[in-house]
Amino acid sequence: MDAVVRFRAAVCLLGRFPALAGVDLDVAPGEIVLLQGPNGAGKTTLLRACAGLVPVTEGEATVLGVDLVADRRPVRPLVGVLGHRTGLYDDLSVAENVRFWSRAGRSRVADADAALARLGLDGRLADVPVAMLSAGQRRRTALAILVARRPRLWLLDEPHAALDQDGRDLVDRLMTDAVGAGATVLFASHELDRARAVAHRTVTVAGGTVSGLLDGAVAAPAAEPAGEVPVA
Amino acid sequence: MTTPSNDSGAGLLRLHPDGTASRGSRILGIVVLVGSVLFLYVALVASKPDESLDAMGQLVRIMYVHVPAAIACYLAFFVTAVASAMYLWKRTTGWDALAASSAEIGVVFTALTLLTGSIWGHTTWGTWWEWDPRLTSTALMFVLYIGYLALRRAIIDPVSRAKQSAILGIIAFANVPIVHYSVDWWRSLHQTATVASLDPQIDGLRLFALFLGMILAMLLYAWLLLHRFRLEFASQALEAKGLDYALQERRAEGRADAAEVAATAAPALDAEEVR
Amino acid sequence: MGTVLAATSAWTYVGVTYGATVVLIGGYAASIVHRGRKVGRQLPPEERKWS
Amino acid sequence: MPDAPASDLLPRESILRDAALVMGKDLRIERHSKVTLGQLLPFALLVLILFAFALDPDRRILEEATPGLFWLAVLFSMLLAIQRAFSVETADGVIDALRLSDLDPAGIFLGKAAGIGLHLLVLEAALLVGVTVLYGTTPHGWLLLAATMLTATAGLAAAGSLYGVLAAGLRVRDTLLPILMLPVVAPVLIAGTEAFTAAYEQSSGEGWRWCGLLAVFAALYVVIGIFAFEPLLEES
Repeated sequence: MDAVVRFRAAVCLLGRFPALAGVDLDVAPGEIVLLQGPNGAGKTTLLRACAGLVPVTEGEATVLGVDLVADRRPVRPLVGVLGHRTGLYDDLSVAENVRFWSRAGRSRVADADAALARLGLDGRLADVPVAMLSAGQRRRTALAILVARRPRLWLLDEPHAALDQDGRDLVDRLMTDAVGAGATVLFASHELDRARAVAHRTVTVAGGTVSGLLDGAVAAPAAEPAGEVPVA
Repeated sequence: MTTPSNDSGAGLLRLHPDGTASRGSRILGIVVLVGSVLFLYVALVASKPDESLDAMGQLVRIMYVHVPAAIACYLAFFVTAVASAMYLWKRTTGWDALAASSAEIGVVFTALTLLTGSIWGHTTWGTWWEWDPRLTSTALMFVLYIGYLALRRAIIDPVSRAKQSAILGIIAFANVPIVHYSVDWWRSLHQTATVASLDPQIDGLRLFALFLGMILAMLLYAWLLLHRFRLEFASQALEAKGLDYALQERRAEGRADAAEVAATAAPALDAEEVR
Repeated sequence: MGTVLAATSAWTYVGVTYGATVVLIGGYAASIVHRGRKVGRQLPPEERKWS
Repeated sequence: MPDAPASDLLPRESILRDAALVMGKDLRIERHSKVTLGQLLPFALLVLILFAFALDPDRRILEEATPGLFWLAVLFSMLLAIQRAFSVETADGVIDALRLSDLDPAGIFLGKAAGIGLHLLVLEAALLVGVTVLYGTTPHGWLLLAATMLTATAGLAAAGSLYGVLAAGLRVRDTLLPILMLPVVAPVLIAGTEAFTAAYEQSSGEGWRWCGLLAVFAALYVVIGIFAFEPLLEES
């Protein structure tokens, strides 16, 4: 089975800022890969690029067999994204949010209810409006939506943030269970010791560039910048 | 591409090195200037005032500017709509720059139409504004396209800006006939026949003046578009140029980060082996 | 007397109209050319497609 | 294997199912937050009262201008309803979730438009009572009134949903939306006012021709919206 994620010298622009300035990355099926690097290095943009939310303007980028440069939209239903922003409706309750986003994502209602139970949200919390939840509970709700979606590729941006101790253990279990069931996980984290414990491989993101190829894979020739002296 | 040989030709053809002028635009500019002089002569001097039934006298000369300006702004917004459609199809920045330039020129011509229409209203109805259907729908169009320009200013990402303003450029133009039709119909209910009688009897030199005004407006629009397009194209190129520079800077920053991470990561890796 | 007054006021209207036209269009044209030079100066010649 | 990747996703059903899902979500948000009933409705009635201050409450003027004032109040309430409808979608990364979901953008457009349309109809019903009570007018020609309200609301909701998503992602959306929308919906104000005047004065079939114009306007914007919504959602 070829790589789930295959980036070669990929460039992504946020407005006019080249958030990703040359990414070489492979992620094999069933892997849990950790992205580490300073703030602003491009970890979030890389995850969003894999989810087809950010256009890849140069280089090659294929996720789950979908060529993101040509048309990035078909990859979206196949991935599950957990970002800093939870994508929840503040006025709806936890259960209503999970049920709406599950039906919007074409997953079954049974999976939604199972996910709620799995994340410990099926009790008193189910009918609490999301606006009144703590950051940790909001993240659990977002995780429940992701779990209900049963995506083939998990894209998690600092999944441990705002969670308490058993919340973090739960995230690690979810990741290993998902991979055990055939999914693949790519996540960014700053809690390096915990993250390394669960990750199969660590890749460094620095200044929008990544070199995370599996041994044996060939990196694309580094795209030399035009070498033009910038006009003052 | 040979750099322009600046010293050739008469002084008139010497082009400013950095400007957006070119041989073509300079010639067109000269044609427009000569045309303007001719137009002013015919419109103000040669043509007779209107002595028909409800004679407007000299005031008919205002029409020689008002009507061409109105036509020019419709042309400008039509070009914006076509360029927007072409951008959505071809996705090249040239079409986006053309749409933006034509819209801005259209807004200027619309302002001129409203201004001359208002002066015209004051001479005949004594008020600075009259709910004449053409004037009213022009005013609505004016606000809508100012909104178009505001939308362009509000979006930073060049690709997103181009795509969203292209869609608005088409929808806005699709609205012009609707607004026009409903305003005409609205005023025809209330305003009896005052508007119809006001179109002065235009013939002879007066017709020629109006005709010359229209031609001149088209040429002027073309000349303005030529320069405004090049300005837009150049400033977008400048934005993109900053991009290559930012890309180099980003990669340099990347190398620095990688070195720093490698330095800190070394001890942590050893710890991992130990476990 | 009335017609003379009317005639002069008619000519003032016409004068104001044409004056406003020249000022508006002329001012706009000047601003475009000026901005064009300012931006053109920052762009190396080969980038400019028109000259 | 409960977590096996869902290769067997439910098939993508019709656009209308997605529209119903989105509208249901909007109505449920309204049920929880009560913004339309609790804030927009009082605002609409307040506008009627302010008109009375502005137009000197000797009933002759207010009575004559009732159709126009009614639709003016609807227009201002529409702007608030659209801004509310899309501020819900631009909060906390919801737009990304919408893109990631398998909802058909045309379905999202129709769902949002239907939601806005329903809210507008509620506001219009309240305003009709308002003008009747406050301005002492008695509505006639109920069929024409109802037809006008339905077609005009469809047009306003479709155009509102389209311009709402166009302005959604922008920092200046609150100030940009009015100048983009009001010139566009001016024909709805004209047609609505004329049709209502014909209904109130029980005059000839003139009102039905204006209703026809409203229907054309609504149809045009539903079609434009279905095609233009996806690229706009993508870029907002």
